[in-house]
Amino acid sequence: QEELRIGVIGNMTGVFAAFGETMVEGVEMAVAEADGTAGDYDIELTVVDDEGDPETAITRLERLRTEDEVDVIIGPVSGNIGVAANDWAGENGMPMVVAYSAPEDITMRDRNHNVVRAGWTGAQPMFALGEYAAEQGWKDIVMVGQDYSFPHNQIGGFLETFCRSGGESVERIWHPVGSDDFSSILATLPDADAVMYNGAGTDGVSFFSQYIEFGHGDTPLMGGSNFYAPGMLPAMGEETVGGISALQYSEELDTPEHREFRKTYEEMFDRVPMATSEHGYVSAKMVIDAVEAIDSKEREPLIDELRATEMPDAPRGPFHLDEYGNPVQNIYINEVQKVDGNLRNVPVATYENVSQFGPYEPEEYLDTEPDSRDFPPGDCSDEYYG
Amino acid sequence: MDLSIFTVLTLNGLTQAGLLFITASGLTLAFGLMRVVNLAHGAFYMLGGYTGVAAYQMSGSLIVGVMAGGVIALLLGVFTERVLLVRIRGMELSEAMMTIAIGMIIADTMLAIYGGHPKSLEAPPELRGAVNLDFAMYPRFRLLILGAAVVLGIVMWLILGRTRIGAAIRAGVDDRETAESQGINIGLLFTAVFAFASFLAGLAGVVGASYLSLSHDTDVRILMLSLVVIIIGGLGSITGAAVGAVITGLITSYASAFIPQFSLFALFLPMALILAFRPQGLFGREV
Amino acid sequence: MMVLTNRFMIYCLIVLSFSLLAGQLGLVSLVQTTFSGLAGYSIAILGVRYGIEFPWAPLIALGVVLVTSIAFGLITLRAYRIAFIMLTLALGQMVWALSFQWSSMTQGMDGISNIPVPTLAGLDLSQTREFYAGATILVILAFYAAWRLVNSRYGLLLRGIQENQARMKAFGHPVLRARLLTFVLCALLSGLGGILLAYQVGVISPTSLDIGRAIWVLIAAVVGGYRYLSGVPLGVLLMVTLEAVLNQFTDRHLIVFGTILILVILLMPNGLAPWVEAAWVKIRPRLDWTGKSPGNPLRGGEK
Amino acid sequence: MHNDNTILRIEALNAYYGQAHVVQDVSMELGAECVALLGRNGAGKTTLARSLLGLRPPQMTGQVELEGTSLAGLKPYTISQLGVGYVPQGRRLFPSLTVMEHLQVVERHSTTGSNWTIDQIFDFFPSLAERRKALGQHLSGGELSMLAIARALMTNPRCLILDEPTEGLAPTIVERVCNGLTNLVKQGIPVLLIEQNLKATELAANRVYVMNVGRIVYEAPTEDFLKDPQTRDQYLGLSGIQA
Amino acid sequence: MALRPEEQYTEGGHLEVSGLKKAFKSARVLENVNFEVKPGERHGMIGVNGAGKSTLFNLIAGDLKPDEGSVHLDGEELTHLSVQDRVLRGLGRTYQVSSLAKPLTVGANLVLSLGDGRLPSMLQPWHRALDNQALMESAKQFELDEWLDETVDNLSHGMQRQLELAMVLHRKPRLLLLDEPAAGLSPRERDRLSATIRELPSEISLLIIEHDVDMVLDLCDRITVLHQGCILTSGPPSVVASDPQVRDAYLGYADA
Ligand SMILES: Nc1ncnc2c1ncn2[C@@H]1O[C@H](COP(=O)(O)OP(=O)(O)OP(=O)(O)O)[C@@H](O)[C@H]1O
Ligand SMILES: Nc1ncnc2c1ncn2[C@@H]1O[C@H](COP(=O)(O)OP(=O)(O)OP(=O)(O)O)[C@@H](O)[C@H]1O
Ligand SMILES: [Mg+2]
Ligand SMILES: [Mg+2]
Repeated sequence: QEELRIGVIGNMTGVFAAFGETMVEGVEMAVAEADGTAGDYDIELTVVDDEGDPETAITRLERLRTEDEVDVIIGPVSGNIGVAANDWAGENGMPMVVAYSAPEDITMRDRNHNVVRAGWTGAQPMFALGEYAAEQGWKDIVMVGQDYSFPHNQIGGFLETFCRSGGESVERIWHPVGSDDFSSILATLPDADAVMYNGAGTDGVSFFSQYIEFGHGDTPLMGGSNFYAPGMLPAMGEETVGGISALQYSEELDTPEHREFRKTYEEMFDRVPMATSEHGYVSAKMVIDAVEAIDSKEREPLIDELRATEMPDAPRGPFHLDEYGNPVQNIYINEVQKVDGNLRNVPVATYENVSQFGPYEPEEYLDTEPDSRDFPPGDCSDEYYG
Repeated sequence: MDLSIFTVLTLNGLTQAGLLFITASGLTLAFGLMRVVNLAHGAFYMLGGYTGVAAYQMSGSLIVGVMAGGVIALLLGVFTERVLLVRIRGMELSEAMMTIAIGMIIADTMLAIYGGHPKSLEAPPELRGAVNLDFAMYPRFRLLILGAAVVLGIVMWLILGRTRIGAAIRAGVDDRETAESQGINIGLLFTAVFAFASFLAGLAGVVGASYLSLSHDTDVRILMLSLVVIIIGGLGSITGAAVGAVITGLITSYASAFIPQFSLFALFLPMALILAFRPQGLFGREV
Repeated sequence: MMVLTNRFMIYCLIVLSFSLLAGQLGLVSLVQTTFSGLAGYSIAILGVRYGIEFPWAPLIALGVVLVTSIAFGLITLRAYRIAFIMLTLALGQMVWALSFQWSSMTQGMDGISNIPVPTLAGLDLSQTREFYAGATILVILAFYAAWRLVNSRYGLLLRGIQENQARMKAFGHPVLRARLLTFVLCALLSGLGGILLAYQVGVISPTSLDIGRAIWVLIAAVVGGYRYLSGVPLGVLLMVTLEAVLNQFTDRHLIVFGTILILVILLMPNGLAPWVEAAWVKIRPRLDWTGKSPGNPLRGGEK
Repeated sequence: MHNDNTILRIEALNAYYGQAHVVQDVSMELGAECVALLGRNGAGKTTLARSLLGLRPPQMTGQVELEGTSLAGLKPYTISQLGVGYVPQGRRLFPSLTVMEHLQVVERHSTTGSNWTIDQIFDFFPSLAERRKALGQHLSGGELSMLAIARALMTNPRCLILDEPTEGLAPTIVERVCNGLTNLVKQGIPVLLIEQNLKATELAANRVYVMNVGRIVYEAPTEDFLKDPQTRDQYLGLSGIQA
Repeated sequence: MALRPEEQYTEGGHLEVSGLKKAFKSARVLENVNFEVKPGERHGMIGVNGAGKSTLFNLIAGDLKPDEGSVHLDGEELTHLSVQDRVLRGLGRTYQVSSLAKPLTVGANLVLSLGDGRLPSMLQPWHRALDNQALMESAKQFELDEWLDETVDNLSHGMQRQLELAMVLHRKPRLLLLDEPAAGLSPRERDRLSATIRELPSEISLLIIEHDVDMVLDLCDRITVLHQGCILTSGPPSVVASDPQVRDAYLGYADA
């Protein structure tokens, strides 16, 4: 019997190790559910670590292509690797399902026919959060964020809907990734109806503990999509309860598909799934389904079949790919709550069928300049929103 | 600009300087006095931090936590010096590599035990919260760190400046063989210095965890910051470490308030400038 | 395999530039990878942003490295030993901070990908095989030149400066000029490596300028034996192999790597080179072409 | 010639650098006296002295005893603490310590050895007193020599080994040093003086050993040695020069 | 000097030192020193320890800059030139404390002493430079030619001192400054040194600091006594040796 060789790439060292590892677990779970076969093919997984470094990533991808001769790639998780991998795939036509990496241009300005996405763009969940924040009656918001493209993209999405739903202004304060002392920022923090920390990881945890320390605890604190990640919550402590963020997934999602997914996952890997777990699972399922449907692993038909993916029964809820190859899906507003003594993200609102272009038509969206440090404007009365 | 904000920024700089001083003074001891380029110093900080936080959570006593952090780093420091570094004494690059390797092992072990997730120390209730300083509320624990740093600085300055120990260490660095032939047990002295330096790193890790969370790359971050401090101040000089810490603390504080997106650059630029004109740092001796 | 071989050869160039400075002049430079990164960024920005390609892009990139290295060389001219290490650390970190934060030019953390691959007289260098051939020739030339240099009177002067530069001045040697020239030459060597690297992987990001990369080079050089030319390939070989192998067998590869490193340092304090060379001399006692200095001819004047 | 006054005993000492047998079968006994060790450059004098102190002779065999305590295999600092004072060749001072710190750092009180204090040292070498705050690297050649001697004295040793201590000293100071050594001997402290300066030998030493290519080839009381131009000529090459 | 064969000197250099002053922080080491070394002269310099002799050498050779005063060689002012430039104008000196490249071999050190102000060749293997005749003669004179492959560190102290001498002598400097060359040499080597110095050609002027008074008295045409930073007296050996001030301040036993 012939083999379907799948290369999986993700960050498995350092702080993002949890992201890479859970994505791989998701992939493994999907393969196990399919009994290790896709149609007539035996599935063979080759997992490599990109170590969070684009150069390493490309070197390893090149080895996957030339030495392991894989048919399709699943991954990566981090943004900068996604961009590099997308360019790489564009050059050699390798079919690729981007699992969690979120730079929007992978499925927008730099899209490649052979690259589709099972995850999201940075702005996508924030379209929903912007609307939600305005609905809470918050007018003026202060955002503190890590200064690179993913947070730029996130606040960009937020602004698009926030300003159009009654918000008044968002003041942005950027800091370099890897800052640990936020006391100066917190000491000069302007008054606001709500604060958003647009970042994650260590910086996020430090920000949070100093935010409390400086006595800002009474102002609501929203987070970027990875800020209240389940892995971080224990380190941040009980004060996170009530924190708001938005994502296309929640570990407390109460649907039959998700309950089933979570149960199986917990049995296999003895931990609560994360968004990356689900995205890895879905990516692999997309590949397996496509191969089964066309009963071949030939590149072109496989790519066409991948692009046509529709998954009404995905654990995260129903989704289909738009013509640019990115899912159109539910976005959940999650609130940190204590569930059975554990801090969890519980969905408190659902926005259905959100696309990567938010309130825009694709052409319209692609006409505007890409999000940056100070675009779109932070003042909602700007004519841009007119 | 509002004067009270300026005061708070300055205070931030100073409290950050306090932590930096505790960390960097250990590094400057090992680095400047023994000429050991201890690049595992950041990892000792991290080890002390994780251990201390765990001990504190188990025992509920901050003192126990701080001591646990300091002592575990001290033990590892003694091991490093006695067992590994002695064999390659004087080969500066090999010593540096050795400490890098030790740092890697520690950091990876921490990652294996505590996962990639950040951890931080929640100060005991009586030390938590802010003090009202009239013009602003200021976290109590940070003021405490500043006080501790000042006391530590004075004690170290007295010990090194006023006793034979400092001179004996320098003699050993200048010419170890001759120092031994004059009856000074340099090996013991070096181990003691290294142990003390490691102890400081571990201790700083625990107190630092109160507002800077610990994570997989804490070692590198702290190491870089401490290096900046002692380079600006001059290797081996306690006064230099104090001045360097204040400069670094203030720069970080002002820069992250006023030019946050160039704060890193703002940190390294003065360091390069100072070095270009005074290669030995502000208070360093010629090396 | 060829992917790894290319990587091996490219890093040989960068580590060679480090080892020449450290072994001959006694200057431990943490800024060598900055030069290779700078060259890589130059090519990427020229190619992606301005559409300038081969052969102009690499030439301009070398020009950038040349100018930067002269500036850095002058800034560091008065620093020695630890002060020099620290100064190069500071300079390297400054460039890194720029690459990281000047995102309008460098695209920040995301880095620049899609670096246009050169074609040369009908040869498509994007093909691993052609690239391999070109790189091999360059690396061999570089090592031959380094070998001549180390054995020359110029090389001896560098070792003299390392030991006692005041004395070399008192013998009428232009010490500072020699030091600056060597620094610039080594920077260009590293820049060359950076150009090859950028072409080979097609992406460049701030990680290529960060302290981790500088330390990688430092480790490779010391483990191989930075006082020996043969130490360069030995060190890089060990590093590249370990990277490729450890990754596949363990999650905790830093623990294993660190342990191996400690063992190498303890068992072979001067690196692999003297050890391997001793074995080699046993096999080929006639390698010694000077006919008089016992031991290794490459070191010259040193024991 | 064993006698009960022996304080430092060296027996069948050999030292090698790799293949080179630099000290060959040297035996000596020192009572309370000053013994000079002479010999050409490269004869092995320094190597012998270093062996006694336990300093890095790659391989050595033989016995060294200080008042019956064996010193073989001990660490240099232990040997020093047991009471062997040492002035190394080339002075080997600490460039970053001041004159005062040099003395403080090694200061040790002993009941059996001499009892120098810093004040006495400064009386003995007034020029050091003037320079007490100067760093080692800023001293003149002669001041370095004085400080090296002073440093050894401050350890208040039970016996003293000096390797060319008068190198670079002005004649008046050489005289002073030699008188100092004679005084030490009177206090019962044996002195092993390695010298090139025959005048100093004449002033300070009771007995003379001559070393040649690693071996002791001559031993005699100083007066006999001075009256024996043939030996001097043979081993030291002194033809024509008046001591 | 050997480096510019086209320039043939018939006489040694003429050194004039006038009004030199030097202080370290507050300590005044040299106060208004004036003296000269005439072409071809053998000039001795003695004085108690710390009198300022080596400091004077450092000022002449350019290792230190004077606070006041000037140094001329053959009428050319050297005061503002670097060490290197002075060496290239024919100054040669040895140091009181050995400063060789210790981990290198004797041969390598000898080659390194061949500096000529230009960058050395990047192509010529360094050991080829050992074929230099003047260099090898100078090495032979001190029996160093058998030790070419030995590391300097492994030489005894006295042998290192002689290597220092060999390294400056072969350059045939116009003015040779020797700082206590006999220190650490055994009597036989001292003899040999005296002979070597005596045989120096008259194209080399000599200024020598030495505490071995017999040797200085024997070798020099003229002796200057430095005391507390000032010149106490200067004159022919016989006059200086019998000067009561000098005997008091310096000679001690050596006046016998
Ligand atoms: N580290 C070493 N390795 C190899 N050989 C050495 C070493 N040190 C000294 N030697 C050799 O040992 C011999 C004796 O050296 P030593 O220094 O003991 O002589 P010395 O009698 O003290 O001479 P000097 O009067 O010049 O000081 C010399 O031939 C010297 O070259
Ligand atoms: N760099 C310096 N800083 C401060 N003081 C110095 C420095 N160099 C020399 N001195 C002092 O200046 C004085 C003269 O020193 P110098 O070396 O010239 O003496 P010297 O005549 O050569 O003596 P010796 O015969 O002992 O070698 C000494 O007291 C010395 O300590
Ligand atoms: Mg000797
Ligand atoms: Mg002198």
